[in-house]
Amino acid sequence: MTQSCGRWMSRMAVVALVAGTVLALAVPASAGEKVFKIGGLAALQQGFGRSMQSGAQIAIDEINAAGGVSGYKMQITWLDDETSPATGRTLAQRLIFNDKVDAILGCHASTVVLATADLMAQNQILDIAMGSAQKVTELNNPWIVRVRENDLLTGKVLANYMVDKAGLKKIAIIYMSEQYGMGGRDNLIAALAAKNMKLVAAEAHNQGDKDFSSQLLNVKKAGADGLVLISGVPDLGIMVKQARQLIPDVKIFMSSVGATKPFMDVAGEAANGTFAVVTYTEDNPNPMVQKFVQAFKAKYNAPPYDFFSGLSGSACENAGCVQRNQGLQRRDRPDLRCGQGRGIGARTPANHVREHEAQGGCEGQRQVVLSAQTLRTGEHASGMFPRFAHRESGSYGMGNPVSADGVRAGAGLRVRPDRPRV
Amino acid sequence: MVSGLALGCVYGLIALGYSFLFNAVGLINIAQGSFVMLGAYVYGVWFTNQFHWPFIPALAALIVIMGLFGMACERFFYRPFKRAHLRTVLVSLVALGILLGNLALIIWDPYPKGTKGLFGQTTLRVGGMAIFYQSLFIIASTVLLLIVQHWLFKKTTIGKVMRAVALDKDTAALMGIETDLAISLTFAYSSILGGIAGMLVAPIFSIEPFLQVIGFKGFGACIIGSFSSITGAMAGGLMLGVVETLGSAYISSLYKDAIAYAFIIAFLIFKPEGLFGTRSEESGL
Amino acid sequence: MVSLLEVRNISKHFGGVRAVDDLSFSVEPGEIRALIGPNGSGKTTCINLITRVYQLTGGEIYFAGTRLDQLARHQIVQRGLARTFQNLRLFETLSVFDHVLMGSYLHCQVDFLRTVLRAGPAKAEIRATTDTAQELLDLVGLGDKGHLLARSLPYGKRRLMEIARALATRPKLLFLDEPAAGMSEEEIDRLIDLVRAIRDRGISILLVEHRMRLVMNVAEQIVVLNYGKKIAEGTAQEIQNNPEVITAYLGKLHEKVTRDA
Amino acid sequence: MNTHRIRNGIVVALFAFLALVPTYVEAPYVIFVLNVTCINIILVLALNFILGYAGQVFLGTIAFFAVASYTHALLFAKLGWGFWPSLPMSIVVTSVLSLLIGIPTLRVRGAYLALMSMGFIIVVGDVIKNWMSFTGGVWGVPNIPRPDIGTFTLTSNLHMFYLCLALALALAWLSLLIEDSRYGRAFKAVRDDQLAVEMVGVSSTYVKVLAFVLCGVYTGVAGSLFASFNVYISPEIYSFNYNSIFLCMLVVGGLSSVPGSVLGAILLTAAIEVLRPLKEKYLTPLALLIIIILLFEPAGLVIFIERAVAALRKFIPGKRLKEARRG
Repeated sequence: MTQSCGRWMSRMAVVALVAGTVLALAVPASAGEKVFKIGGLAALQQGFGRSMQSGAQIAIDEINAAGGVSGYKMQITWLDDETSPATGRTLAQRLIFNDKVDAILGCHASTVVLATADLMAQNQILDIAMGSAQKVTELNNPWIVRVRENDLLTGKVLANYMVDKAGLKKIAIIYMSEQYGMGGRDNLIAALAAKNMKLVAAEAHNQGDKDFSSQLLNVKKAGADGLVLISGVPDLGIMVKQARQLIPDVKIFMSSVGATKPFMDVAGEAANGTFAVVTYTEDNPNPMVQKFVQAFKAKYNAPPYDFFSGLSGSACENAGCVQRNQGLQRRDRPDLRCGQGRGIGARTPANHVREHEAQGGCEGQRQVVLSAQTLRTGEHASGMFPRFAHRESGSYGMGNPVSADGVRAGAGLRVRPDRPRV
Repeated sequence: MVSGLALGCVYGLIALGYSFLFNAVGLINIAQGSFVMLGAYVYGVWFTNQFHWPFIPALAALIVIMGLFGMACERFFYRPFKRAHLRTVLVSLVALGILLGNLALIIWDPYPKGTKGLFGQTTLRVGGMAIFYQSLFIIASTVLLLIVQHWLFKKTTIGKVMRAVALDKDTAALMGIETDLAISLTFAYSSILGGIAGMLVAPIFSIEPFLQVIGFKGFGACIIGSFSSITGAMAGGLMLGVVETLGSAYISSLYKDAIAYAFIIAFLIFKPEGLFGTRSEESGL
Repeated sequence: MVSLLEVRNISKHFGGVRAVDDLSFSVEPGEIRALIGPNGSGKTTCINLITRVYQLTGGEIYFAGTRLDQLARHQIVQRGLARTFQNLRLFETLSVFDHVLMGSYLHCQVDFLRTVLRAGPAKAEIRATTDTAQELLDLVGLGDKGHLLARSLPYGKRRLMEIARALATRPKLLFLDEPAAGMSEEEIDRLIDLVRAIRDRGISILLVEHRMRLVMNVAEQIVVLNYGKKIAEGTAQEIQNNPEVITAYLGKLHEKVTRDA
Repeated sequence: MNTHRIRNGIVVALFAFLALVPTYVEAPYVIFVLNVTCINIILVLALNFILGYAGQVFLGTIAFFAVASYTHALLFAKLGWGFWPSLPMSIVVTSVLSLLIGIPTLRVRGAYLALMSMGFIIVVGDVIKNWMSFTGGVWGVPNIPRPDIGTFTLTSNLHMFYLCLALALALAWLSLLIEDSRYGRAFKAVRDDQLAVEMVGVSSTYVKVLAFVLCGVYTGVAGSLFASFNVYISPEIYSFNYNSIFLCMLVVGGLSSVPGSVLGAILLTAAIEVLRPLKEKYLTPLALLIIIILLFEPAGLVIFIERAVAALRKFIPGKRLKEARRG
């Protein structure tokens, strides 16, 4: 009897231990009086999700310290969608019906945005999406707005710079076989076609691959002088390292992932002399950006890891105002007034992009899709991450004469000139 | 081809950990990939990036930590299920894998990390090719570990004890061998092997929880080579690396993993004893 | 007349060890034949070869005129050859009754869906197999133990249960691999009766056994193995007087005696 | 017989509980999760055939699930077959696939099988992702319609839930019937001792392949329901994480037990939703839970309910009398 009692005691102890762990891990949420609730959806098991989380918190703290939006305090609840559309759908319901959020700061994975789109429209929830795919635009869903650059734009910027500025003749691409990479490839092909050019090689890899030698060798065989890599971290970093080893002479261009700290960490010295299109950089001297970076450093003791932090912050600032601006007020919140929206990213719903494109021009498009702070001022001076030597910066941005086709949106293209190789 | 070779060496290195444990306990540790990941984190992120320890003390500390960790894993995830159905042990190890992956995410953040390694990004130029010194280092270390393992297993007392335990736990126990201790040491050693593999691959790959998956390939290497022969495991690793590189070059880089797994599965079905294994009598007796 | 089982020149080598070496013997319908020999003489290996647990190195095996050594294990049982095991092989989680039901699995004809839904002929079939199982348990003297988990039975009773399980496959020939191991003298008496009762049902038996009391009591023909080779074959009487057998057995004993001395 | 009655009673009680939830809780989110619960129940029952009954460490159910959902989605959304023709078709496709996978795979055992199943998940994932023209690749299949009964379309999640619940209950009941038939016995026998099974004249390969095919049939139903329920599917859904969750459900509820599978699916689906505030860390308590259950009660949580019910029955005099009279 005593023995079984002791066994029970030890079992209970273990159960208590587990319960304790669970409770310790859980963060209790506090409730305010007048709150504007945002639900955050991101893959928190990945770095991007974590960046969105921390970036948004900075903006929210700042807004709340200033008295909130029209008297509403902002509050954000994050959930991990594991980039799975199924989980994303479940969690969107949870946020909408259980947590009764007013807006959702969408996932950075376009598939999750696509999977939850109908829920947003049905329940009149504003989705501030982070997915960059053109398909998100094609949804034509007025309840989805986007603060990140459209992949279409990345393609155009890359084509403009590589062909017109750098004078490259043979362009190849290696892309990740996920929606991000495939979208990027299609957009690049379209942008090059506009310049009567074709890719000399298009190679794919699967997410999580560690060895890219066969793709790189094919690129080498094609004799490419410019190589576009559209992939995620850490694959991108490993790929750049191997590219430096196998085809040292090719110029490497990347999408915004190539301007994130995790990429730099993985690629190390191999990142020197690569190019990346990005809409947000923490060394942008724009006071708004700098203020954000300072606040971030103060809170987390580290610089923002990637553009998601900045975009996420900008998104939160806009969450309040967008609804009114677009006449998309929720019926149950007629009193909600526009706050001091400072970014412009979220101001135009995604369907506007489509209209502009249909007209053949891209005026205004950048305002839709690119991060507000870096674009509006036009004073973006790009640079490199300070910890790399041989810094030399150049900018290929707004108003640059090269963008003859009217795409003035390349503001964020960060140029990282080749460093002399040893 | 060179990169296929280096990749193959990595697989072979991971395969060593599997084959050692299999020889000693007759168990295939599906959580071996997690040991590799853990080794990469401990060495790469803590010792190198944060503490800036020099190579030798860092390596020593890694060996100690991984050894203790392996023993702890044995104590909590293997010993309680020693007499249970194999299914129970495997489920427990799957849980260990999930747990370690998630804990890595919590302890170190989810951002993938890089580390410099002993040689940084320096390369050796041979003809038109540049070869990372780190790759050469991996090949050299692998060969060294192969020799050490062979010697340890065949010549030393502890190796003999482990082999005795592997052959027949009960008889070994009757002979006065502390089987629990021997199995614990086996786990410790295979965890150290995993840790060293992690340390070696960290500079050429990246450090992230997803690194666990690489364990499967090491396992595949064992299937192609042999679980019971150390050289077999090594050869299997090399072969897998080359098949993967050639497969992606000539068939499709997208189906590279599919090709690799198809290759492994074909071996499982048509030559389950592997290239270098002796066909064991297939009986349940 | 065709022999029920005919083993022709079979051999098995484990590495350099010749566990069974060029062995031939046969079992006639309706007889009880014993396979004896000192420890390690290859008796159990021989049974394992016939039931395809091991691969033959050489030789041929015929059962009722058809060749056995190309078939899969379960097909051999389907032809009417069942066995028990020297080191019991039980289903840990099944009851005694379930063990015997498992034995009659191969005679169930009704298709999956009707069996599962217990529709149509399935009912009659289930009743029939249940009745047979109960009858066989009664035969081996475990009639009241059906509901117990097999592993909760004492050692000797487990052996009896294995016999019932093997009988449920409706064999023509039954291999009993050391059925008396671990049994008391009293239990052996009952086992002798059981073996005879099984034979009386028209089932031939090949008995591998150590305990001479059982062998000498029931076996009509005895095959003696030593170092994987047949050294003698005949009735109990003949075997007991065969000088080679005496050397094989007593030789060991003799050695032992001298060593002890 | 007595234990059988308790077992069946628990299954019925669990389903009755699920069916009653919507009458007390109307929150759309809860209804949504209830649907997921039913689909998970079917998936765990499927895994139970292979891992529970037949004891084979095959962990690739998620791949069957993916194939089933894609078959259904493509037939329904792209070819416009309708729900009821697509459902049997996806069952057929999945079970044929499981047959094809089962036959060669079953030559290998234990951890080899575990690895092969992981490889299988990767291969299936790669094919779905990269076979753009057929599967829609990484973009998935959008706008999968909801099922209809007659002219009535199950647009609301509540109606969908009743369909899922009915199918889950039917399949759970079928599982119970299979467990009690000679097939269930054969599965368990193969798990305990393959050689002994062969030595009673039953092909262990046949039994294992049967377990695979049953797993295929069950995942086929689950896949169909899921595709229609979720409206949109894409390759990311079928992840290793999701796969480990089934495993947890089965182990936590009770391996080789139908009420265990149902209980595990209900408890863990609920637990995961409760643990959502842990965000990405929720896998840690789950993994700890598996270990604890393996350590203390390898038969799973369902054993506690069974014990409790058995203990309660002792206090009901009427029952006891009846049994005494019968026995």
